[in-house]
Amino acid sequence: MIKKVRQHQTQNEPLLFERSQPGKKAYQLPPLDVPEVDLAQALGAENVRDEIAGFPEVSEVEVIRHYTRLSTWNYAIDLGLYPLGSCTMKYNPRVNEHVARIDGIAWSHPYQPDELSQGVLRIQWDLETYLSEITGMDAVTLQPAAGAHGELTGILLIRAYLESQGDARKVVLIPDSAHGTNPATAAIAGYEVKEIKSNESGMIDLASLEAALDDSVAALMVTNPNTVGIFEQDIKKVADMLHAKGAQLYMDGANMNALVGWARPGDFGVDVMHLNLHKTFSTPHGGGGPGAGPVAVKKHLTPHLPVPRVVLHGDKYVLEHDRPGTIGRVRAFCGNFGVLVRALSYILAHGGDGLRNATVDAVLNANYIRKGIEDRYHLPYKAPSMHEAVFADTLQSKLGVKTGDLAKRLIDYGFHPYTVSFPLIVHGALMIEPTETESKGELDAFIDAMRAIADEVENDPELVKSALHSTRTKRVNETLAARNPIVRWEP
Amino acid sequence: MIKKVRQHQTQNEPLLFERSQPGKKAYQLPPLDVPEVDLAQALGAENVRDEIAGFPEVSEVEVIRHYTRLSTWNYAIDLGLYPLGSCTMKYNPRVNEHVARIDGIAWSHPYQPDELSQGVLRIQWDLETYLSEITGMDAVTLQPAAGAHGELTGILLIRAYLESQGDARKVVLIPDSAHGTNPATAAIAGYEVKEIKSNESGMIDLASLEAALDDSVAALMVTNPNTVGIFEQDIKKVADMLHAKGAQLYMDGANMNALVGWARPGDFGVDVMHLNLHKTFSTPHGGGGPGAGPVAVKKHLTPHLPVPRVVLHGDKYVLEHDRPGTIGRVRAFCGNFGVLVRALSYILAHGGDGLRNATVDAVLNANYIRKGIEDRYHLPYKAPSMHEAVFADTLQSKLGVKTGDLAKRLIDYGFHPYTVSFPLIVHGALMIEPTETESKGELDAFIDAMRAIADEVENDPELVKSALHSTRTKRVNETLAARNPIVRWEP
Amino acid sequence: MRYLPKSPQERQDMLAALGMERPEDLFAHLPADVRLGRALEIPTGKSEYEIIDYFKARAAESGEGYPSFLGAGAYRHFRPVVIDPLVTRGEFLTSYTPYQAEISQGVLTTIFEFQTMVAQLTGMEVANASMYDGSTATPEAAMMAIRLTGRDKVLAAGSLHPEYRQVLDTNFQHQAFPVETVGYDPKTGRLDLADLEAKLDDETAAFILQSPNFFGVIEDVKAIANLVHSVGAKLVVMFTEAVSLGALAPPKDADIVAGELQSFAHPPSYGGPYCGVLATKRDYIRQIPGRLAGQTVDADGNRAFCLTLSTREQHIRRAKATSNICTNQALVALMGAVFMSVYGKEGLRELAAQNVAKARYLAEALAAKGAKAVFTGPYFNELVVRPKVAPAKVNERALENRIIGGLDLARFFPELEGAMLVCATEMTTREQIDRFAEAFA
Amino acid sequence: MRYLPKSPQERQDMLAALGMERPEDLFAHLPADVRLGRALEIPTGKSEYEIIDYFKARAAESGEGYPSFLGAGAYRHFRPVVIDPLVTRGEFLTSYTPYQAEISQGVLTTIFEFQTMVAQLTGMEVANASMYDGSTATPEAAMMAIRLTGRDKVLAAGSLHPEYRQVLDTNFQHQAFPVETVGYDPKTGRLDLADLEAKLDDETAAFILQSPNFFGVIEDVKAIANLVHSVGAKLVVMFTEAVSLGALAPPKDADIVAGELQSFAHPPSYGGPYCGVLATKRDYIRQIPGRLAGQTVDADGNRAFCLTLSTREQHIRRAKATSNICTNQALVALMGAVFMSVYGKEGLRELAAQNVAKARYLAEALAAKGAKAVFTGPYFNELVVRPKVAPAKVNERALENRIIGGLDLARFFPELEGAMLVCATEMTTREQIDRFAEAFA
Ligand SMILES: Cc1ncc(COP(=O)(O)O)c(C=O)c1O
Ligand SMILES: Cc1ncc(COP(=O)(O)O)c(C=O)c1O
Repeated sequence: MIKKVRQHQTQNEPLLFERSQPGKKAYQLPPLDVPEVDLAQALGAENVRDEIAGFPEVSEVEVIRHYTRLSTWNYAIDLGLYPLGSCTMKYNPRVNEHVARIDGIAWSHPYQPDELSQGVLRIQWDLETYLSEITGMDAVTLQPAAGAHGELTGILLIRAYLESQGDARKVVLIPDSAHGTNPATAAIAGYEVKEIKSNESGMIDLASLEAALDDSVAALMVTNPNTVGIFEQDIKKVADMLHAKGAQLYMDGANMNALVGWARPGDFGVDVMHLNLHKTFSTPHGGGGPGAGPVAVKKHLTPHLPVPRVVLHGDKYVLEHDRPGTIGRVRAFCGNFGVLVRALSYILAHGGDGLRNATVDAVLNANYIRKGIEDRYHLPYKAPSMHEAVFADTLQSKLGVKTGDLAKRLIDYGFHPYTVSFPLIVHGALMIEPTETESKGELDAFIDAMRAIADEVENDPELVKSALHSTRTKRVNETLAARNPIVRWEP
Repeated sequence: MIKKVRQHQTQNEPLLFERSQPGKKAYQLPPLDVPEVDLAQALGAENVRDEIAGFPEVSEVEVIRHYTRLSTWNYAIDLGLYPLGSCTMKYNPRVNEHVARIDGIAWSHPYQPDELSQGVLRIQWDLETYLSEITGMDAVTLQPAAGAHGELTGILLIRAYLESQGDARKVVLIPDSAHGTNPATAAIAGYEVKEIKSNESGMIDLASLEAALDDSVAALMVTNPNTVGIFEQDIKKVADMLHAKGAQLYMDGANMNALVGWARPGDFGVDVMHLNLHKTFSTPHGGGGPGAGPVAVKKHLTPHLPVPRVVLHGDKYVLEHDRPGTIGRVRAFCGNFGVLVRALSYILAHGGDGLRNATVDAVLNANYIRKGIEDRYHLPYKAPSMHEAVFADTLQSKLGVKTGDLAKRLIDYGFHPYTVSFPLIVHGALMIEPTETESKGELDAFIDAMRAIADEVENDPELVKSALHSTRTKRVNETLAARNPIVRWEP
Repeated sequence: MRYLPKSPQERQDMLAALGMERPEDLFAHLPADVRLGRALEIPTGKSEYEIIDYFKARAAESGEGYPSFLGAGAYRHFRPVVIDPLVTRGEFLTSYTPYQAEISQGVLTTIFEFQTMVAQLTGMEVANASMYDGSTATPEAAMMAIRLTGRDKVLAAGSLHPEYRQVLDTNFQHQAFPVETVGYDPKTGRLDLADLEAKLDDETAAFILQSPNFFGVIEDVKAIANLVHSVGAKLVVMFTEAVSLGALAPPKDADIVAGELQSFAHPPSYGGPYCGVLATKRDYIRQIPGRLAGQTVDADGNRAFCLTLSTREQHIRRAKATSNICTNQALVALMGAVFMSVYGKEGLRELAAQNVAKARYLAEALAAKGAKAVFTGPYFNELVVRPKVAPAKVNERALENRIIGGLDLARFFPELEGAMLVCATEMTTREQIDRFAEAFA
Repeated sequence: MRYLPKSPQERQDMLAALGMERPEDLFAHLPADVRLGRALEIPTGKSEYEIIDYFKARAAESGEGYPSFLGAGAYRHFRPVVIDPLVTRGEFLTSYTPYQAEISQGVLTTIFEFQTMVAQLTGMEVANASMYDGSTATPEAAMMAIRLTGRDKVLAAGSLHPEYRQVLDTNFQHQAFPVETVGYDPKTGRLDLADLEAKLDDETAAFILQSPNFFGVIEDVKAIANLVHSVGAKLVVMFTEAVSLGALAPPKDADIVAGELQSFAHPPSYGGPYCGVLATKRDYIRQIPGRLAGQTVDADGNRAFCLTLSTREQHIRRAKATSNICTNQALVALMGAVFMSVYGKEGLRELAAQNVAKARYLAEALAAKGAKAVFTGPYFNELVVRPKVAPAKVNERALENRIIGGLDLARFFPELEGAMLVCATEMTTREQIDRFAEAFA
């Protein structure tokens, strides 16, 4: 029986363009306080555009209703559990939004003089300091705009370092459990990708690593805890093996929420890593972004860090632009600064002890869910879970019900689904990451729902396969969308 | 067929008290920067309370989810048409909320010195000036907290004036079409209420007025346009009749949205009136308040206005507290100041012409709806409508369907209902006020819904009588609530 | 205009549908001599940026950013950041009074929770959905006592907020209800019990007390209740500083508790909008003014809420209603509810304790400058002191250091000429207090 | 802690359910030598009021309230008030990438509308859901052209934003993709067509142009397109000032239009988060990097939207993806969408026209002080001037009057030593311009 949600009405709403009427206005500008100019004269007639065909014309109340109504069609953290594995969908504190909007922070310009930017530079300095402490690394750059961007930055750092050692090398090793951005990044950085098998316990298989590891290898990109939520027991050995061969260890820090305050990549041999501030450090996903992907490195990589760097000259912060060994610039200006502000706000709120306690609850919640459903869903890897638990639809698919069906049915039960079909090494994966900001009540309700669905699969598989039954939008035809792509409105 | 809404899920949510767990926290205070004190010692042990039994203990994320989830159970202007007759549910501009929260405005203290309050005093001065111009009256007090409070203030002003003329008199005349606050107010002000019949065209019946009008009558409280949305054609004659008998004309300005920029009560004989800033001047209703009910008066009543008054000494604004003829103070401090800020923001946005144009659209929308359904619903009064149109369920009740049933069915169609069963002179009233901030599209959808329901009443009355069918909460048992009142949660 | 969702063409089409040509036609039926022949003399409409500039300029003229030691019925307290994002959700901000219960369960549930928390806080059994503010709640509470007792004489403590008393007088002067004042003990600042006893008689409908009183002093509610009840009158206890209830024993011996909830999440805002509350015994529920949300079930048998006992109210009972109030302070009450949710059981106590501590530090800092406390009674977060120089002088000096001082009591209490009321809350920093103390030197 | 919704008891119960006693037990399986033996050296957790104070202090150290004449890729424009209340609704702010289409139609619909408006604005047929920013969109666009042409040589205008160029170089230096610069005409500030013609050849995959270029000068896109297409290369047109598209003919002769949408509703925010866009021809849709929302139907036959063509993306195509981008700038894109909804067809044009007018007034004011425009080409809202004294000196003087001056071009263009880039938008007041002009005297 579904206890979490009840059916209600939500308002329909056409596209903006369908609401548009010539002459409707939602704006008003102050009167010009300087002489008006004729556009054709000022810009050259040939440079002036005719009206923007099809562009909307609506009033303010219609703008408010349009986006308010659309918002009611959307699930979100503020509405409930969002257990997307690997995404760390935790509560986004409102104070973070508040401080990011303080005038002097929101309106500071990236080219205003350093002496007039001491506050915004200090924010970056403090955040770098705390992130170094959290990761156990020697330096941090805040430039990358997201995790994947951090990966690229990190691999380019490795390339620059190896080049400085005489040879950039050709290959990057990536476990078969890795996130898609890892191989994509290595390729863009000009490396050939070689896949490393995971062993029966879901960890890197040392033998296959050994086998693949020659001096063409620039680096191994490892995610730890890995994408099945398991801590790589041999991580130090792995690091030693790589270093012995002159290769570098890159860590994808997307799962850092499992380690903060308890273990530091810098202490187990990682040379370079990225963090996802929009995961571990609570900045909102906003429907897909923005994020920030700071990169933390060991001392030997610091000369190559991207410009600019915030440095302290006496008691003044300055942006250092020319650094001989740098890989160059990875993004204009200073990265996703507003996201950095939110992450720092989060760190200040928790403090050192608080962060450590948050990690406890993150790992506790994941294991509590694991415990609550492991008798009903197949758990491919039995090693202790960290921040997430990954199951497989083995039992259910026998009855013709796939992880995707279970996910849709979970929606009927009022929850956002787990991550579906990732990682690839788990066939029919259910990847569940609750994060620390879920109450016991919400977790118990989720466990009840998962168990009820397991019952349904046994008693009435069709009911599950035919889900969704309770949403305003029923199963969406993604094949049609891809077969005949309509990616914009046309009159 | 229902086109406006579709069924979706909304999250269930228990009461806060049911979420509470000992030791959960949503707050943190800065550390004390002064010595801690022992409460028993400082306050006296007998004065210190034990813990607040049953008071909630929840975390921040639970607070966010609690109120966010509850909000999704609620209809609002931001979601669509809210055609409550007499309530003027118009769009509440967001800039009003923004300016009311500017630090110097939100944090100014009512007792801070006048020289340090020039801005907040100027805001009141400017608003009084504009409201005088809009009403055609000689002076305005911004003290009253809502319309009913304005009524009380206005009646007390009349009483004080009449007393100064030698006799406060005993009776206040009120048309049978009046809002409940009118008689309630008159009674509280110590007057006996005599009802005046409305004539067949919904206006004050001059004969009954004539008959009731003797020198015991202190005032007539008239609403114009009246509660059937009709302008009192004889209003000037009514004023003359009253004045001839030494009585005063009070106007309930709740329907001022029909007149702004087109007619001024001060020009048609009104002596005193109130305005509802939360109706005509767009301040949000917020689920029932706050509002503000400024009172505008003619010169002869100004000596009696409540204290304090904002006055201009040279180029400085000051609060004048001692005024010999005053009725005294009607509220602490300076009224609902934050609401005044919002109303002024609205007036500044429209300007004189804009307000006049808004009135056009308000009256146009009401008449457009009237035209759209008058062939399907009984229109008791045929005189031209102003800002609202009042129908009766005559045709539908023949088939056993009452205005209340039609209202519930309208909810299934995705609209907030009109005002039900008011005014009392219309049996089974449907009181419809769209306001000017509704688009033609929204009005057409409403008309379609009303017509479709009229069809349903003819073809399938049960369907209508058994509404609601589409909301998370079905018909609420109000009788049970009243029979056995449970007005608080108990463990 | 951006607030009018019509295109010129749509407006024309709609007029045409009514058989009209020009907007004027909509007003053609108005008697010519009532129609306004000219445009309103109000400057043309402004963009939101100009509007913001106008109000920013006004804010800059209104002591923006000054620390302040004013309390006296309007208090400065931290506002948890979550409050505005929640209460400004359109579903709350732009909804009307929840008469249509089925699509108003959000607001109704919050009102029910609000009533519960106010009752828990005040030690009463039930509370209503809100009054305009503390001052207007005063006559409402008094009227309620008059209805309950069938008597009409009202006594009010001299230490009741002077403006609350003025509002009471304004409301009562035109009815035949006499209001008498009960004095305070010039030493303790507490109620003069002898005077109360002397004035209480079997005509007395109610005695209106405030605790902490206007001087910040905590009253002995129990003792007072005994006296009041001994003549069959009702005790009304008012409060202006809701935070005090985090630490102080609730006035559960009162018959009606009313007051001001502004301290819970609404900034001083130059006096409003605030949130009046009224709580009482369950037996008196049918005499309560204003709205009440009650629990019931819907047609599916699910728990639901609706406005109830509306036969008390003006829209049903008209001239015989318990009050003429209609629109109340719902959104400010919602802010208060969120505030109480955030602080909760432990938080309110800690908050109150911080206020007590800051006020003690203030008292000592001022005493050190020769400004001794005038009253010996226990106080919460404000107190009356007598500086060595005139209060006006002190405030003048403070203002020179961009500090807003205290309230010169001569304004309301001639007998307290030379004394001032000062307040410190959790927002008042030690450094601000030290700087303020300089003004007393 | 307020962000952790567990009572101590609940935490114990949950540990017990796992057969554990202490939190440490959850980490017992970590190799001893990787466990952190000490507490993190980060100050203990702060209340939100202390956090706000920290950031207010930082803001006060960051030129808060200074008027500014800086543009150069980050522009100051009015932010309609409705934007924040809408985009901070939890349903938008706290949702993830809309992979579960059925409960993400809100975000998906806004992305589809965003893609449409960006396409309409840029004169292209299709646009994606967003890139990180304009600078990172540069290599993405170049890579796309390389995939489209099978060639690998890239030419970039010397008047491309220097930091965009740097990002391009960083991305390309490690792949074998050469990047060559095409000069600008020192008189007009426009592209040197001859130089372009000379450098274009049948190896050329793409030419990357910016218009208005870094100097604010509007380029002759049509003529350039003809040259570029004559050798079978693709033309990539970048923009940094989206507001210019309200007045300027869209670069419809380009093959790819990419740029920065920050001007639409996001404050400069010291450089980010911004919103990169990428638009192109429909034929090239399968080579687009990043996310795309597409229209389809649901099981009931209702119109619905979902992310589509994800076979281009890293999570499916992995090493062969068109890009490694995953998280994008959705919420900033939503701000941009709301901004475009508010201004609409007429508003964007009026907004652009005001920018043009302010920049002209600025140019005249500075010219009057002897700071002549360096280039003769038509410009939008920023231009290069050569003051009589050194730009550094001008900016220093301006700063003394609490004004942030322009960009000293020597920083990026040695050959433009002594020249500076100045910008005026609709937010720049005449009075600010007049005061700034004083610094040129
Ligand atoms: C394991 C892992 N690596 C990398 C990424 C990419 O990070 P981003 O989306 O911030 O680019 C993600 C995000 O989904 C991830 O889960
Ligand atoms: C005609 C009329 N008069 C008076 C009032 C009372 O105004 P308020 O609710 O602001 O006290 C109302 C509000 O509903 C009304 O419609």
